[in-house]
Amino acid sequence: MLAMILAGGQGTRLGKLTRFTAKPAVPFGGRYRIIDFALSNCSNSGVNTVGVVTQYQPLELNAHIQNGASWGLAEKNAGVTVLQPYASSEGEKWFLGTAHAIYQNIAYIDLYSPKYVLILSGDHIYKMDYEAMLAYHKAQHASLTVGVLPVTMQEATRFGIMNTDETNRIIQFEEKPKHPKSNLASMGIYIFNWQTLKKYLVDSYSTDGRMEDFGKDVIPAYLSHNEPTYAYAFHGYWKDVGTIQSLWQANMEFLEPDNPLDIDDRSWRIYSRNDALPPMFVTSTAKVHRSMIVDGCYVAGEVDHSILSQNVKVGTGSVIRDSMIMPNAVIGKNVLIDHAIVGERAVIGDGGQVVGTPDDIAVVGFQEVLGRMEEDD
Amino acid sequence: MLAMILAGGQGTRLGKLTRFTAKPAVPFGGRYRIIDFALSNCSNSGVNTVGVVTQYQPLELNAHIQNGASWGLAEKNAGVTVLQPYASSEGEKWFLGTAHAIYQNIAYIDLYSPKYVLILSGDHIYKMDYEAMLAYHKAQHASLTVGVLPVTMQEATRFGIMNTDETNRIIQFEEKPKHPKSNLASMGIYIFNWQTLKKYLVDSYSTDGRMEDFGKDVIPAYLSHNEPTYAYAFHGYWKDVGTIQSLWQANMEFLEPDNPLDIDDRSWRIYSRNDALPPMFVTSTAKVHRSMIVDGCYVAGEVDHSILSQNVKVGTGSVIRDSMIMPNAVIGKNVLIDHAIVGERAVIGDGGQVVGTPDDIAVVGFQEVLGRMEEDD
Amino acid sequence: MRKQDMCAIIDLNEPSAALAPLTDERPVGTMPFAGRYRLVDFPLSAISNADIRTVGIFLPKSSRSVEDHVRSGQAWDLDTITGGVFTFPYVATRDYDDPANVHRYYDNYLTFLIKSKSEYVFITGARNVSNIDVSALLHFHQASPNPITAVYRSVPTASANPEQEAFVLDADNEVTDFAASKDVAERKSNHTKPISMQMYLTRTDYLIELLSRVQNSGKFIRLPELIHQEITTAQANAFEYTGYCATVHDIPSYFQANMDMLDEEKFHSLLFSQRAIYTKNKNEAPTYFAPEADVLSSLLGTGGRVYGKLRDSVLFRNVYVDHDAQVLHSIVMQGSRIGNGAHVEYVIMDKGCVVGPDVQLVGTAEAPIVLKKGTTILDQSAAEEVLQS
Amino acid sequence: MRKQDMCAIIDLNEPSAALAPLTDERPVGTMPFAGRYRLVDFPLSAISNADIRTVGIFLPKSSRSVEDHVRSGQAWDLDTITGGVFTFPYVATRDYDDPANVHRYYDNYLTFLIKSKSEYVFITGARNVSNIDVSALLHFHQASPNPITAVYRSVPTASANPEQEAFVLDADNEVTDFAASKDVAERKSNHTKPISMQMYLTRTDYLIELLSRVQNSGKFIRLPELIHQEITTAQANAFEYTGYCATVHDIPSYFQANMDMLDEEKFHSLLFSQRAIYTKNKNEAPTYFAPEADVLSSLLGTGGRVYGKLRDSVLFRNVYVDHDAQVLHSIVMQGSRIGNGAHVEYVIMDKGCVVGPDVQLVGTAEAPIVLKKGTTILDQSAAEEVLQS
Repeated sequence: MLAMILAGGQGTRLGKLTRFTAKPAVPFGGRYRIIDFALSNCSNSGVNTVGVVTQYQPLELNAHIQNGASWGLAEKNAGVTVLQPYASSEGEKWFLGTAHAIYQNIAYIDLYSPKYVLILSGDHIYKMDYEAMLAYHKAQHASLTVGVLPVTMQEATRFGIMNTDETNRIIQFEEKPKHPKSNLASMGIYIFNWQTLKKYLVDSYSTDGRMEDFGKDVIPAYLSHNEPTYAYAFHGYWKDVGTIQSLWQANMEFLEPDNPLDIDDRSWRIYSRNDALPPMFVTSTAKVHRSMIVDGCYVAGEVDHSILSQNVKVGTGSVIRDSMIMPNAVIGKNVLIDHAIVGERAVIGDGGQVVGTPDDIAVVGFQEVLGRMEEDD
Repeated sequence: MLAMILAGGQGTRLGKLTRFTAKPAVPFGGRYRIIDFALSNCSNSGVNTVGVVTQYQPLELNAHIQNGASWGLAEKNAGVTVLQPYASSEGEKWFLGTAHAIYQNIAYIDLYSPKYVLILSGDHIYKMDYEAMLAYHKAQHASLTVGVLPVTMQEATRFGIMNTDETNRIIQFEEKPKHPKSNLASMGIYIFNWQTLKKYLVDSYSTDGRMEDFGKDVIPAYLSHNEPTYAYAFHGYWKDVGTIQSLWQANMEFLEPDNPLDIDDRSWRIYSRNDALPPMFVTSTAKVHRSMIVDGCYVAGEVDHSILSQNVKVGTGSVIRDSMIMPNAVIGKNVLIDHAIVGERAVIGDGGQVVGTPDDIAVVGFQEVLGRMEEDD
Repeated sequence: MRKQDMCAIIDLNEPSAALAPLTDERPVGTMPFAGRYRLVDFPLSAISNADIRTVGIFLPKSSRSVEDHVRSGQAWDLDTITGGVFTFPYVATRDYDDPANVHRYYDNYLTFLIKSKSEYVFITGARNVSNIDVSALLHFHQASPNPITAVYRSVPTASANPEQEAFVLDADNEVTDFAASKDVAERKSNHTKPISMQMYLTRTDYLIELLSRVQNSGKFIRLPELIHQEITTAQANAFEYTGYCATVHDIPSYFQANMDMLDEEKFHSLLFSQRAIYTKNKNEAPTYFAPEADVLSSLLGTGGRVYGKLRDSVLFRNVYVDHDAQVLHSIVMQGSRIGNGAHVEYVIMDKGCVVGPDVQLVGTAEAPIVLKKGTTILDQSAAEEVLQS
Repeated sequence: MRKQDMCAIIDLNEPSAALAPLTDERPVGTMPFAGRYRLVDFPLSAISNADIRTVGIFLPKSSRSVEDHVRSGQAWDLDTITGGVFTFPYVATRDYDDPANVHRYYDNYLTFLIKSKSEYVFITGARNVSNIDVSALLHFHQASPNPITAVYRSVPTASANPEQEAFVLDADNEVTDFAASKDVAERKSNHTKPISMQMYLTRTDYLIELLSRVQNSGKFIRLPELIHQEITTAQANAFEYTGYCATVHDIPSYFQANMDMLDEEKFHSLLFSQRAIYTKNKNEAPTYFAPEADVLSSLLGTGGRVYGKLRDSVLFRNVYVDHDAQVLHSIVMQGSRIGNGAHVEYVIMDKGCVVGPDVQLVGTAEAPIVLKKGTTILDQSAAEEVLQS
């Protein structure tokens, strides 16, 4: 099985955090970037060949992924390949939608002649065994298996909902139904039999070219053609971090000692590419509670119920509360940061204030500089 | 110094050989691909950070380059990055010309804050010490140094010609002059002071946006603004392999034992990414003369004045003469190949004939299949 | 990366005296083979092809060539984040008089096995050159009753080496004992004897239990002998390997194994099967065949230059064969040179040897002449000296 | 990759007896340091930061921790196509009674130096923890008259260890001899003594010539002594290193070097300079500070969980400090656990130690209590036993 991670979106709902980087490269949980979860799941599931499809600000994502060795994915005849737009003798190949992005990369997939293709999104936080899902796909003799999450009926109105029969076969797909008939929300995770999917895509693009999106176009086509399409229910922690609010929420949940994600579980590690940094230094003026801190940090202020990512500096007299600070941010002295996300390499000058509320998280963007440091620093 | 290799062109003049691959990924000399020369020159010159700009059929080029380790270019805070088109919050970034491709990748270059940027082409066969050229650039206090090759006055009419004063300062640039005033042909190799070049590009794209091409736009602008622009003469073997004829010619020259490229010189190695293959097998029915053969080959026929690349099979009774056979090609029995280039993974069935002339080289394309093998094979 | 079902142990402490002088500075495991490889490439590739990513290498006395060749194990995909190559230094036998060293001997194995978190362990040496499908061996083992599976090949009685270790098989085709092949009955069905390949597969927890037991007893028994003992006290499953195999134990067997590779069928069986053989890669230029080159029935590495005549020979990387030189039935290792008009026949030239112009050096198939690493023979009188010694 | 101007030799055969039991299974070079590093990271990083890509490591008796840590050298960019880490196995002194082993001792060095194709060679150990600029050292050497440059630091006479090796400098500030620091005159200008850092730089061809000469004489003199002899017969340039440096030679000096890292100035000088310190990377989760955590003036590695009180301590990866536990003035290595209500003060806990609930373990700054690897102390009576022994 080969995996394609759709990491393409600009993620405009993440605002200033994705002005200079793709959403999957956004930092999470102090030591990770969002795409680490999908890549680590692949590695732990024995999925050794992964194409990462992206077309928005790919520099940081490329630098992060490199050859995939950090996730154990740099083997011969396998590996991680970042797939960007390119030109061919038939013209320029831009990606217009999730399914179209797969169509444009048929040549890449065919290099490995996979029997199954796993389609993933690059912006979900979860741990999932794709090998078990494949076993289910095979057992059902499915043409397509869709990963679904049981949600409450109330939440179901905000998702794409799969209505199934008693064998878990999907009989209807409704996008954000007002009156949901089921609580099985699509996770945007698909296993396709590759030859069948390829045929649908090639046929479509040699005729009307309408197969742009999996949810809108491909699943309805599969259902109307009676392709055996099954739902595979996932029971576990799963979070889409596509908005500032949900990204902050997921980070706060990550802080909980009994978080079901269980990041310390060594049998299903989340890998990442990290630099080797000095240990964290907690000075004689610091206070740290209910928080997670990683290497390279220097803490002389108070940190309460917050996450500090690599190489974050917090000056004396500063208070950081209910916040997530991304790598290489510098927080001066006597700063107040409350209900906020501070972007990579941001600088908050002495005495600065970044204060949000639980419903309106304050954001400081990538490399944004607020105020200035005192002379003596 | 950071290098940018412009590997973008489709190389339509290479016809069937580049239908599915970028020109710099075209095989050369049995064990190399064209871009190996520029990458190895960088490595041997101590240029550790290399951006490879490409937008045409990048799969094979990406698979070849990987993380640059094959050329010793995979160090921390350095390395090889393949740069393809991408979208940013300002819109989609396609590359419209050599200078425009650099403009579109300013963010990448600025990551490394280089003082100098070396611009290279990915389709030249040569060995050159860029460190020596940089020393010259510094000694002249140049803003731009252009690598030039002294050619005959007759050839000069086919090149971009640099007219210089007695200090080697370039005072005029003429594209393919009918009556050349100098014999210094531009090699498409430039060393720029990065901040100056960046200013020219940014200024241009914030106004008229005309700085698309180095030869057509940037050099004339530098000359008209009196930027100190110098010619650096290269003395050695140099070949542009942009046409079928010149690619064949360069391969035939490569066969000469006294070829000035001196591929065996261990102090300036040309590196490549190779698979570990079994040794070449020359059977009891083979004849091999004036030829170069590499690992993985199986030769049961006659090979005269030809190059066999990795994993080429030649059946009994076949004759290969004055030809270049690319990797993984299979030549059946009793085949005649004369004055030809046979593309990667091509198959020439038993009894087939591929015959060109010195002025009209026959070409079999990538994965092209001519005829068929006899049953007993 | 996959979950780690198996790990492997390669023991490079194999008898090498009969291969001198080729083994003066290397173990059998790093002997060059077939123009391109080292013997240890074969177990390493078999391991890699079975998706094993954790390998323990027990180093022999001269370990530098092993470290130089294997390094991080990248060529075999062994440099991953959860696996890796673990090397264990050589300890001289006399040092096992010291109980602390005996304790450490077992500790080395135990630490490795426990850290591997594997369910099964494959144990092999390097001198049985083969291309074994370790995944198939695992499936066979899982379907078989005994805790250990041992690997053999069927060798026609006529060609079996009488001293080589063979299996004593019972009616159920299970191994009950070992003996020299001459003392083992021929199998009437096909007139062969089951020759041991000194490869074993067992559960990791079983081996841990076994090693801990001996460690606690304070006795010193090396792992291969320990497995022997276990098999003879109980019994083992016998897995038959049917592909090409050569046991390199002396100069003639080494010479013959290389010459075997000039047989297309054996060459393809060993080197061009579904399971590729990986080795450390080198950047070399193509090999140049001059107008006057005359090459038949030979294997050649890259980076060579051939102006003379080659017949039935195996040449490694960067070999230079000058004008009018003849190289017949010979093995010529990396960086060697054969001068103008020289005649070399039934000769094994180790790395970096030089045979000067017009020198005649003729051995026999049974007793090839062996030139040790770096030998330079500039004229015929020097050649005679070598032949005398 | 650049052209190779320099290579380096790291000799990990350094005195370790005074550091027992921390050095029972590792050399000084792989002692954990500052919550994150091994001592050998400092010479390896200095080498890497000077663009050196070819390093020879002479292994000590217990070499497994070195191999596990250094591996292919990737963390220090030493796994390139033209460079690499070359390890040379330990040979016991008694084995040098055998002339063949003596010959091989020199051959190891010579082979490495010749293969390196370098112009200069930097020679160092690992016990002098520092962040030296080897490029600056090279420039100094190139501008100096003598064939060898030796590195020293100026230590105030009051704090100099009287037994430590110091330079005897002449009027031109050149080294003419070595002596114990107590026997070397104080430099009046700044009341310091020039303490040797046992680092040297010389031309590669000079060293090759030197080693070949001794090899041919048949005598056995180890490289460090050989360089000493050379310097005392002629003289050497003296290069002063002015950054942070600690010599780890016994338990108190090891303890103090770690405590030094709680001084912000020393921490930044050593670990946050322009020249980064690289080490093998590990994937660990962030360290969790519980609501009741109370942490001041401490260094912590990742993957830890802190529910108790920490003061003036250095914690490595994956350390668990339970509720109401107190850890004061202590070094706690990877994977150790301190139970509920335990009180640990002036203690060095090696890897994987456990101190049980309510156990009191209090040493002194001059004589910290050392728990060897894997020690488990479940109750106070067990603690008393440890204190007695």
